[in-house]
Amino acid sequence: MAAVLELNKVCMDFGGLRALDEVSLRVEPSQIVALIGPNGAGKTTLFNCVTGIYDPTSGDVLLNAPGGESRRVNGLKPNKVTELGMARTFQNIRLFPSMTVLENVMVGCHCRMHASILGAVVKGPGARAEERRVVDFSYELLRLVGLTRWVNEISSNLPYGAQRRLEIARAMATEPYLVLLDEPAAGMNPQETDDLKELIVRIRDTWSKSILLIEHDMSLVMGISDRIYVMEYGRLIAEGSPKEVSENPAVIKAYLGEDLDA
Amino acid sequence: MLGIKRSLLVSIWFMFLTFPLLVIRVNTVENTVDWRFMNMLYVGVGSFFLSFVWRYLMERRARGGGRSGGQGAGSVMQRVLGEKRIFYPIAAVVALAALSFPLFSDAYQTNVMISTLLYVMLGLGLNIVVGLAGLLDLGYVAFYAVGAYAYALLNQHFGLGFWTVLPLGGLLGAVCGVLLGFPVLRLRGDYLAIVTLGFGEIIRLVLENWGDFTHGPSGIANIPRPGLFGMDLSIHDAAIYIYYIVFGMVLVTIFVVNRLKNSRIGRAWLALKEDEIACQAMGIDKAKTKLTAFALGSTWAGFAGVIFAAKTTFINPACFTFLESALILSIVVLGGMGSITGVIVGALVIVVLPESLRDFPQFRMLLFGAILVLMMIFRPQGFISTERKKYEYHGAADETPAEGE
Amino acid sequence: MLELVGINTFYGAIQALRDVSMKVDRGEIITLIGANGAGKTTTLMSICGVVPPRSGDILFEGESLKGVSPDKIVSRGVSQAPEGRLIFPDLTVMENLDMGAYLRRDKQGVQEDFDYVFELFPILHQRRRQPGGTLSGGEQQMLAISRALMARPRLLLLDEPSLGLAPLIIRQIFSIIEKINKENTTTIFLVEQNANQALKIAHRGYVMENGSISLSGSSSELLANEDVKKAYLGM
Amino acid sequence: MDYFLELFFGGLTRGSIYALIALGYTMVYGIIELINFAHGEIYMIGAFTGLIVAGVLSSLGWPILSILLLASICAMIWSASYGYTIEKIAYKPLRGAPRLSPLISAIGMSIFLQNYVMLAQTSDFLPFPKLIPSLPFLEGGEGVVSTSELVIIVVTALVMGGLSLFIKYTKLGKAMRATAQNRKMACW
Amino acid sequence: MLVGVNADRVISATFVIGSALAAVGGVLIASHIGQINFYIGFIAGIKAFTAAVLGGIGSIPGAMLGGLILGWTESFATGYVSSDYEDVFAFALLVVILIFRPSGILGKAPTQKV
Repeated sequence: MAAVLELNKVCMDFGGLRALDEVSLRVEPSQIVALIGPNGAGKTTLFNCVTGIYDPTSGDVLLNAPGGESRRVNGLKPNKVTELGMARTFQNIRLFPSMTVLENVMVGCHCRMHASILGAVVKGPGARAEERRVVDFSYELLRLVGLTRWVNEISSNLPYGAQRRLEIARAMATEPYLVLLDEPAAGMNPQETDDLKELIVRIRDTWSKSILLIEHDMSLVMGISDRIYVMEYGRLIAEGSPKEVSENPAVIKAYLGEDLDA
Repeated sequence: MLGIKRSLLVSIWFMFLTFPLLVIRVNTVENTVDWRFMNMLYVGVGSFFLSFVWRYLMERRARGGGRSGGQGAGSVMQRVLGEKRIFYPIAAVVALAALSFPLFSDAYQTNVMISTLLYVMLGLGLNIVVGLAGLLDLGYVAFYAVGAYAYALLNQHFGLGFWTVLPLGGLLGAVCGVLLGFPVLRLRGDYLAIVTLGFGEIIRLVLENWGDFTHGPSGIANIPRPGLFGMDLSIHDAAIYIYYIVFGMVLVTIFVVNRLKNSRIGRAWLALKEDEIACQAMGIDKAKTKLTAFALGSTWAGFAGVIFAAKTTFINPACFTFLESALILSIVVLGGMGSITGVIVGALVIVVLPESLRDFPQFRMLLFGAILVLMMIFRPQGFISTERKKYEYHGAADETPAEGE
Repeated sequence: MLELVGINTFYGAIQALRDVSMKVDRGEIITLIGANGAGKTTTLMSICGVVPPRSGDILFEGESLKGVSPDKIVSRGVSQAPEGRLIFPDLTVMENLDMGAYLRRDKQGVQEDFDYVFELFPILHQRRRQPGGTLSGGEQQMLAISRALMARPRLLLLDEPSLGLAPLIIRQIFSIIEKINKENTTTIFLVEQNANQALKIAHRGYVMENGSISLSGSSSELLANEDVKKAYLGM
Repeated sequence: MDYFLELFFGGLTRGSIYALIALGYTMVYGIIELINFAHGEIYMIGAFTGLIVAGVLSSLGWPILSILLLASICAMIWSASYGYTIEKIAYKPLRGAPRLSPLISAIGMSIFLQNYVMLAQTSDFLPFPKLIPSLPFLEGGEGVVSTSELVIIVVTALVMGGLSLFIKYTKLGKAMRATAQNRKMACW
Repeated sequence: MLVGVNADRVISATFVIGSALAAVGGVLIASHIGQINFYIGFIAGIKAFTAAVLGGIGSIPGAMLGGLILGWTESFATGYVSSDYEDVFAFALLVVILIFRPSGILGKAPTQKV
């Protein structure tokens, strides 16, 4: 089976600084792939290259819809990439703060909706049905992440952990086959992290989505990942199953903290 | 004690500050100097007391700070507006009052109300651009001018009537909106503001200087009022007729804006305003969304322009200065960005209040400027902050049991 | 020297620190470790007055820092090398260092500190006329530390000095941190994610989780602690 | 060619003045990313203050050059005070507010100041005394460039040079550059 | 904070210096042109802002360069084309520059942090 996301020797330069150096990675369908590495290693830059916020200096980013066509997405606009079926969350939460929880998710449905200006004004049966479908679908997603209590609450009033989950629901609303999560557990307490772990697994298993995530919480990463890539200074230094990675001396040295020559 | 000392300092500072401009008046031709020390006294005493008020308000603001809108003074209003059982009857009463208004008032009052309603239209139009999509447009009046000149010129050269030009004016407004919107899409918020301001000035200057086509600064007179089945209407009757036309247009506008606001497109606008990057990550085309906002906003300015030309029967470039744009903007801001009711309240305040302050016309703009500043500091969300629609779940009835957390 | 007494800090409605209490004695290196988003940087921001705590108190040399503005706190002897090496990219190295000494009037002392800093980091002397933005990551970190030293602080706050740096350079920087601590008895408050490295040079450490202190003790105790090992040392 | 030169110097004069005012915009924007819409009004207040001081002094019969000097100095003092006060009232409370808020506040300030000057002084055009004397030896230049144009160009050049040195070498100047580059760090 | 610069004071200083410079401009130009009015600030302000944006807002050499370019554009446009459209040229220049170089001639493109 083809990988849903494939990076071939992607490089990204900022001025003279090489933030990504020939990074190649693959995300297989219905897999959870984690990207770990010290702060500043280039993980978020990689996300930005994949989602169209940056245009990589060289290399290919290929997006292969399951059972569909394969597209090279370098240099496409972020909204185009989302339309093709990839959604993301952000390291620092970027919700639409003054909109309600449900509306946040409904915005996510935007690119799968068709109502035109005229349709929105006249609100014929088609537009009405679509609107209804979207409300229901959004509600469904909120149930998935456990936020139905707060449907009509202004999103900035939610607790931190709930905002993170809302971001995931919003990303899911774009009906992606690949979800990119940028440090979803940051700032969560162990209980919340456990819930999140379960949620991510559920997204993979029941919704059969592929997930690429950046995370520092090792218990989360080691617990759920099918495959882990480790980055340092913009380069991949290791890849493999959680077990392989956690035993890899280079990884331990660079990231996990066991200083070998100490 | 400390407060008095501080206020004294403030008072001295302001007396110093206003000393040359308020106290001295020179006549450079006759070489005489006029000293007005009374003014200094007023400033000193006034600023002394106002500084207490200022400090009190600042303290209150700091205490209420950190909490976002919705709370505080506006909450009663908010609740009234949120509650349908209260809101609908009030709206009905207001609408009835507005409907019967011309029957009980003289031509002057009707005219003031026509202006108010025109500003409501303009405010609602600009509200799409600024309040919903978050694009600060300081040249909105340009589209208003396009509408007005469209009617005046098309009527003069081709004899087209009001009802023919009304949709054309809207269309022309939209076209100009897209024409302006297209090149400036890449600009950031405040750059956009300045370019739109420049655009507004360009339009006005062209109108002023392209004498052969627009009759220059002297403007175009004798623009016909809208006809009613060929009947000859007295000036007063014509005013009433226009009043109802505008009233109808306002209703249409409210309907359209309301529908748009809670639609796919309205949500995209809001999302764009709140966070551009997240908005794009949701698959929303930034350029398209901005353009629709521009186009729709300027359509309404075009409509309003046509009606304005028909109402005053005389237009010239001086009707379309930057001040007019600022006025419309402040209606949106004062009312509360994004809120329809807010715009109506804002228009009433901006148009009717100064009219009732006719005895102090010279202070009108002074106060107006001060109010803009004070509003931004003490009530940035406007009179009425946006209320978001609450949705109900229509799906299967298997309501989830208690959620986690 | 520095004491945090049950501080609670908020960003708007979000509580970032819950009842945090800590103590830093003169001449110590104290490290604060914890995951991303645990509140480490917020703690620093609270100490230097940028995000003042809503309740609780911070005492520096016995005096409360409540309501003291950030620049006054610097002039009392607390300075910081911020996370992500926020140096001034268009200012030269010399100018960057000058900014560090912004509040000082003693020309003689400033000159001495220039010499001291250049002795610590000879590379900066070579690059003194270059804009800060053209330096490498490690050099920028050195510049950030030097700039903080130019205020001649009695308490030096370091926020993730190892961020994004190569192990060799990290080791170099950490050994200089130790040197600074020993030579001028500058007290150092070190915030780190790289717990292993930090605990090696620190005398004592605090572990932060979700905005509150979950563990504290001497470095060797923490290094031996099973939970710490698991959560932060990846063992 | 003369016509070209005349336009050249005319443009240079104009451009110098624009540049002088533009510096205020650019410096403020560089530091707090605010379009200080009221800056044009500060310039206008400067001109009015200059006029008032010149009027008072010339009614007392002072020599013209001292009038020019004093009028400029007073204009600078008062404009600076206005600038300072405006920042404290209309912009400082709005730090950290959404981007549009300070801009609207600035527009309000601009409208306020315009009308304040109009009410305090007049809405008519006021003749401004010729403070820069025409030096005879230049008048032979066939109208290509006037003394006042030359004075404007030279003064502007001097002021700009001074400002550049100030920004580059003084402590405050460096602090300004630092703040502009990294506000979050240099201050709050 | 971190380096002890009091930002409020720097900001105030910026306003003070900028305002004083504008005042010099005001007195000089008023005496050159020979008349003033309460409205002169508006147009001059917008023009100067245009100049600042032209040169790249935030950049001091940019403001000087922008001012000169704008001054010459206006002067030559008035001299060789028509004096009626002086301001139109200025604004049109602004719009065109911003479209092709959104951060002005000497300005730096803002970096987007995600």
